Amino acid sequence: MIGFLVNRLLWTAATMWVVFTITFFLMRSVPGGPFDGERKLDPEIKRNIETRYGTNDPLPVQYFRELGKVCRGDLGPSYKLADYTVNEIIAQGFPVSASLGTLALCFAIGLGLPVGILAATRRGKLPDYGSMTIATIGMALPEFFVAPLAIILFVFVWPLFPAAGWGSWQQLILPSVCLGLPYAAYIARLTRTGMLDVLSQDYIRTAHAKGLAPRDVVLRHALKGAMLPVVSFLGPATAGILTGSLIEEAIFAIPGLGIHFVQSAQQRDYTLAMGLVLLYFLLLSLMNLVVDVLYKLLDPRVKLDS
Amino acid sequence: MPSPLLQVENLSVEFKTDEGALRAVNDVSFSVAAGETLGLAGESGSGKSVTNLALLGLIPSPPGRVVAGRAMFRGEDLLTMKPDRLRQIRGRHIAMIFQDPMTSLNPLMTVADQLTEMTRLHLGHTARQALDHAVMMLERVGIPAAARRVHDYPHQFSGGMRQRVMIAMALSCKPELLIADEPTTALDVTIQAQILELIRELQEQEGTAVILITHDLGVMANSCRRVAVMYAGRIIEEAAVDTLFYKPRHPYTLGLLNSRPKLRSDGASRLEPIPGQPPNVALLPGGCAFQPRCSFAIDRCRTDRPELRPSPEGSRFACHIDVETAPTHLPEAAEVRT
Amino acid sequence: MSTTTNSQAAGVPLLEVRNLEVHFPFSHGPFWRRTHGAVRAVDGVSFTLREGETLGLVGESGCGKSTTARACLNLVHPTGGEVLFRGRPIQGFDDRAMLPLRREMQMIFQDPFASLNPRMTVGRIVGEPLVIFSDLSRRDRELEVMRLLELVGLNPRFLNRYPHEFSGGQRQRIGIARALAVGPKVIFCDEPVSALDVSIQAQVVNLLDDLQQQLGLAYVFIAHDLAVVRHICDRVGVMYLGRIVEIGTAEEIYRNPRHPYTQALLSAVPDADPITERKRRRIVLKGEVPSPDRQYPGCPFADRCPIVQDECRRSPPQLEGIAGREDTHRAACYFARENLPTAIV
Amino acid sequence: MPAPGRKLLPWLFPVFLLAAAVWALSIGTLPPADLTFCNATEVKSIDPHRINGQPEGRIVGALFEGLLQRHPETLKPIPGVAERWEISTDHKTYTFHLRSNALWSDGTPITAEDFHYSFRRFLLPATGGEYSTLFFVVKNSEKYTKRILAVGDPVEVELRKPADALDSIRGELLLGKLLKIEGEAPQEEEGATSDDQRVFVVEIDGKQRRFTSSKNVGGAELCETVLLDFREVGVKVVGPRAIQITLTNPTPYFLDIISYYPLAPVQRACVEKYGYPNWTKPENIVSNGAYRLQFRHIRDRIRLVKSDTYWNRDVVKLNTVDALAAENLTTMLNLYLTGKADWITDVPPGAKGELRKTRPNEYDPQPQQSIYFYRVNVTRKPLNDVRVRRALSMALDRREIVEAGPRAGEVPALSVVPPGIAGYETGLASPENVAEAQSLLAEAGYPGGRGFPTIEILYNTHEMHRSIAELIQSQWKKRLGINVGLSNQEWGVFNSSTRKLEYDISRTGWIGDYPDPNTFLDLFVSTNENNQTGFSDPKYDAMMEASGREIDPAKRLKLLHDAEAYLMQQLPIIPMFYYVSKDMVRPYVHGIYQNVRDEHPLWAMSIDQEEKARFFKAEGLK
Repeated sequence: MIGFLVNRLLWTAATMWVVFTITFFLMRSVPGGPFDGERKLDPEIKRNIETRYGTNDPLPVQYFRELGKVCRGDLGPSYKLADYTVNEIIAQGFPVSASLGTLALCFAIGLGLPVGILAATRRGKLPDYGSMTIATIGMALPEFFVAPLAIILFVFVWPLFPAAGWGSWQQLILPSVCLGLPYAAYIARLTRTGMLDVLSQDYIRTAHAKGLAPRDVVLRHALKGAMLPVVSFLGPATAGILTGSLIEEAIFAIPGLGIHFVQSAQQRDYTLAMGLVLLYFLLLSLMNLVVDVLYKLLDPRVKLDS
Repeated sequence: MPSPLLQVENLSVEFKTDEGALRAVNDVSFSVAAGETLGLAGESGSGKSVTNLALLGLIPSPPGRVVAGRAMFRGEDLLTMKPDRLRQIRGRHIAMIFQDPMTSLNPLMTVADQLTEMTRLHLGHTARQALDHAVMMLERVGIPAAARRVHDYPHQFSGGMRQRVMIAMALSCKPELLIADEPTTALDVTIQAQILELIRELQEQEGTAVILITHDLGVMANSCRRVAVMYAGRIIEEAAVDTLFYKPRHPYTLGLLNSRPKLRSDGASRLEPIPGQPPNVALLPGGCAFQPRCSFAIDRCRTDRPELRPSPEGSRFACHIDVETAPTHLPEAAEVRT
Repeated sequence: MSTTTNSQAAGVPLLEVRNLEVHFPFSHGPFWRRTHGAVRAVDGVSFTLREGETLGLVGESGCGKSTTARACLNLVHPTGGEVLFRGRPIQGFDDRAMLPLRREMQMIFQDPFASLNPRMTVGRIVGEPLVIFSDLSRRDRELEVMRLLELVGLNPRFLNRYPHEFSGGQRQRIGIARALAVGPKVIFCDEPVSALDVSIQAQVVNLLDDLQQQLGLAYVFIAHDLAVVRHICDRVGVMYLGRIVEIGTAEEIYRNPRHPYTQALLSAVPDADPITERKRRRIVLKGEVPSPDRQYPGCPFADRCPIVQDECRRSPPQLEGIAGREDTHRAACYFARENLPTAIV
Repeated sequence: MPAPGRKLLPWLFPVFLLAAAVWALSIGTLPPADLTFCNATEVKSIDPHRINGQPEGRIVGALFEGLLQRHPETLKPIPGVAERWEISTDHKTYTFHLRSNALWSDGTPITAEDFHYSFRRFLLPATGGEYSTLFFVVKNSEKYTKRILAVGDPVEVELRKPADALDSIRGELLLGKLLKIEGEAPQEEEGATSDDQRVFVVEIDGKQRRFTSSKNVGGAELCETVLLDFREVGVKVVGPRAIQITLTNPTPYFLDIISYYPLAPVQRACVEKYGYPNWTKPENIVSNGAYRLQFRHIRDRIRLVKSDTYWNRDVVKLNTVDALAAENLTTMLNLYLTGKADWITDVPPGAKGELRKTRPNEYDPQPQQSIYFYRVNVTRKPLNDVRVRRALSMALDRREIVEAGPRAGEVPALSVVPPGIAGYETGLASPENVAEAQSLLAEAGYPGGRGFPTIEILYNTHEMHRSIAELIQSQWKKRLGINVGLSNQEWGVFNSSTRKLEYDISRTGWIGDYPDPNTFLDLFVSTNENNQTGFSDPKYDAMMEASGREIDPAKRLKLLHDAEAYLMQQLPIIPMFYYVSKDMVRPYVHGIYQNVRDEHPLWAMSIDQEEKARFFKAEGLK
């Protein structure tokens, strides 16, 4: 186990380095720099700014300087939100995105799992067809459709929740539900498929032959196995959802990281974009690690080998 | 004559398929006395497993459905019983073990969990009692270091050990009837011998009746007192084991015996296979289901389905002819091919 | 070529396997993988196969019988030893160099369904080797496929059907036809009948018998069903933990097994004869087949052997001829030559 | 024994979810501010010297106050920290007298020295102030910022400071005389600028020393920078509370510039103690405006509280103000409609028409000093022919464009300078005239559009720009018979293409920096970086030059008018429309006035609580 963790962390570090390198050169290979706005700056003033941030040094110099800083955990100043370092922006935005994402996941799991189980145990009956049709629609509907719809319904027609903002529990409900809905739909489908797969196993027949009640068979014998595909989906999904959603955050004015992902790329905010990319891949690696460990805990047959 | 432990009468099971209803078990009757071992032989698709799953209401439904019959167990009909009552019987009074111990044990639960949940459910054991009982059962089926290994997962056991665990689980509530569905097919011969021996020992100690489902004539000869042979969903012959092996009455039984190479023969003689292919139960011919492959078949076999009838040896068989005297002829070549 | 006939005349066997080893190393470690050990799937197997002969390989699951066959065909890469076909070593052959040898050696598998592509017609499945190995026209290929189907007892009109339309026995016939398409000299049969119903097994066994007669094939026949092996094989090798512990003519092995493992194995097989079954005495082996990832200093069977002695644990016994029958019967046991009671009645 | 983790797992999972939910919900609720407005984006910075955007201006304008400020309604310069000022007769020297009761938020008085420091910081190259060009009207300031040095100039050499020194502290300064410059000034490049490898030979205290700022040059002392001696720049302290600014040319709009927010002062002690950006943190910042910074939550809100040290604190009515960073226009409108925002600075395009009809007293767009126009690449054929450019302009139906594109009552434009600058008459381009346009095109050799090559309109990816471009495409096709392609590019790429003149026709917008025609007309002088059309006309350059020298305001405006009229004949750009204001304000908010620059100082605002309560009741809001 320790060896496994050490190995995975080493691999994560190697991955992060590769991601850093690709991101570094990719960002600088597209036209436009962080200080090119609509108004063109006087070249001397631009030079002054670039000197300030060191973006006019030769690329290798910049590369090793940035790499060194990243290794020390310093992501540098943001070029576009100039009063903040990237560390500060992430420190403020990540908890917001993460708590929204966590709530959305709670909602997605809390809804998707029971629905999936219900659909599987009532296979071919109305609850199955009904929920799976809704789930398919739920997956297909884009967020920028669902969220405004939810706002019209629950803010204006039936004023239950505030329209946007961050700070009170009422403000969390709509965005987390909207964010979680497609995940709930996906989890429901995965759970159903996983459940059906498990329910057709011989050991489920054994469980029935032992005289267990159907509820016990499903919850004690089948659920764990049915969770495996859900768990492997949730790994990368969690990394994605925790780092924020552009659309939900924009529509609900939530001060998370999602918008930064797009804007830092558009505005060539190299350091912020780099910080976010690294954060995402770090989370992704960690989540995959968590998934592997969970897998091991759920399924004793799994060997944690690299 | 004491009433049998289990009396199955005219059991029929159908499966809904795309091609219509498929009668996997057709008018099957047999009985098992307490402490007895009944062999249920037949090839894949002959309905032997479905028969036994039907008894415990374990046929996946849909598409499966019991369409007729009774199965009297201790004065109650298993087939019409309320689900709650049937669950009290399952595991407690009738237990099952299956062919593949790897897939029949839940890979995600420890052996302890899988053993104790039965005794806690049926015998009202406390957690402590149940665990002690589980260890005791594992010791009885010959698992070394049972107190430690009870906390292992199925994959940590070898195939033979897993089947021992299955047996320990099946017998942990001292059921009156054990249904063993191909319990040794997936095992090596050396392990098979151990398992068969174990079942026999436990059966003798507990007085459990066993229905042993197998396609292996050797296993049958080794373990059963009485054997029923199934073909295409029906019992076509039922006899004491010696009668069946030395005086088979049905051409199919005879064919099975002849097509087996003998371990102790010199190997030079040519095998006598049953020609043709196993029947598709959905597309049975009229008359006797075995008739297209039967080398004794006469015209009547094509039209009349033979009913089970008694033989002088005390067995029952379903054939119009007498294999000892009837002339044989090979079915047409074209039929062999299809 | 005359040299070939000469060498045959000189007694060069069709296939000779010398000290074949297949070890699967397992390893782990961060970045730098260190080899911690190896699964010794095949651990020094030697045998010969003559033209037209059937050699059986028996043993419990995991004893290395299938891996031996695959290694002979280079389907897994041997880690040691030699395989000689008509006296020529084939080790180290890459896939290209193996091509001509694939014409000579073919394999059929246990599960005929799994080994047939469900999206190809029987005609294509059987004809595929012909595309690779022959320059027949499409029409001639079709005729050849029909001839092959006829040969294995299938209706040639089934050319355009798909595997799922056939029963298990018929699928195995298709597999055999495919193997025969290139006109091989040796067929490795890996449990060819164990997935089949009893009534069908005999058909396929007879078919294999007939084909051997007609085409002069040699078989390496791998099975755990000792009765079938007895029936079809001229010689039998008994494998345990990747080694052959006893080898000889079928007659010798079954009538007069000398290795305690062979004896136990044979005694465990239930016979379809209730009276014999009631009378027989079994040698019940303790425990199960140990893991093949360990190296044993002595006899690998020592832990389960009913007659084990101290010296068995010190150094491994080699295959040696049984006194008086050196040519036809060899066993790897220090006590094989002693007159031990056999379990078989 | 079994692994305990596995047994606990089914329980851990729901517990984890519950804990996460509790954690997410445990964020405290804020009491609402007196006034909440949507600032439309997260501000880039609140350091006055580093910013250039309108959202930043709203915050910095509240936090800092310059020498002068602008009247909320008329935008005329009014006293700020300076209570009075004198202008020399040649209109080149301004002397500002600071009021004695002007205090920093830490209670210390604001001195002339503070402004001297601030202006110097603003101009210092290392600050990288994007707006420092505004201050280039001040004598020698451009030379200082851009390091334009000539032999014989007095210079200041900033020595290397320790690596860990805060960037706001300057290294030791040596003053001397420049004797020689070795090496070439670095050339402008696309992308990153190159290293300045010049070596400056300076006489200091009678000794010759060689300095360079490049690590790649040997044989010279390494320094931070060599600049013109700041004493040469026209900023001088002439008393504890008097500062004098000298200009290169008489600049009539100088008071408009000096009242602009980037020229606000920062406190030296604060800046040098914490350094940038730490001095801008709420716990560190010292400001001098009507408001103090209470906190900043990135992309959420900035909270401002009334400053109790502000000299004019009695006029400040609102105690707390929240500036929300919400960017999505629909979200802003939702916040407004649900009573969570009292003032939004933009509305969704799709709702503009409806809002103008249904809420005319809340949303009433007025023309602004900003314009939407197309740049024409005059270096490419056939656009180098002025007849073609005029044909293109005259063939446009701008009313249709305004109604189909931005849809907020924007005003069709035939000039570069938007109307509304007092005393200025715009120089107009020829109005729509399709027949004339066709004949011009025929004259240029493309009768009925025949032989006219396909030209392409480039725009940055945006719905509105696309719909406008499509409309123009069809108008030109229909009226002139020419084929026009469309091409959109992502913002950064778009800017780069435009800058490199890799386009035929490219869309742009421009907002005036100060209320004077110069802020628009100066763009098209040959040397202006934002010209970006390839237009280089000595006559136009000369006209602009002349206007810069003119002291008399009326004459100057006339010169500018002539220049614009000439520009509108040459048409290196095609004006499309003037933007209108986008603010939507609740009627109970007072002190927000319509003006052409959409500037609304917070200190002038107030909320009528009774009116608000009535309004909320009527609207059914809580």
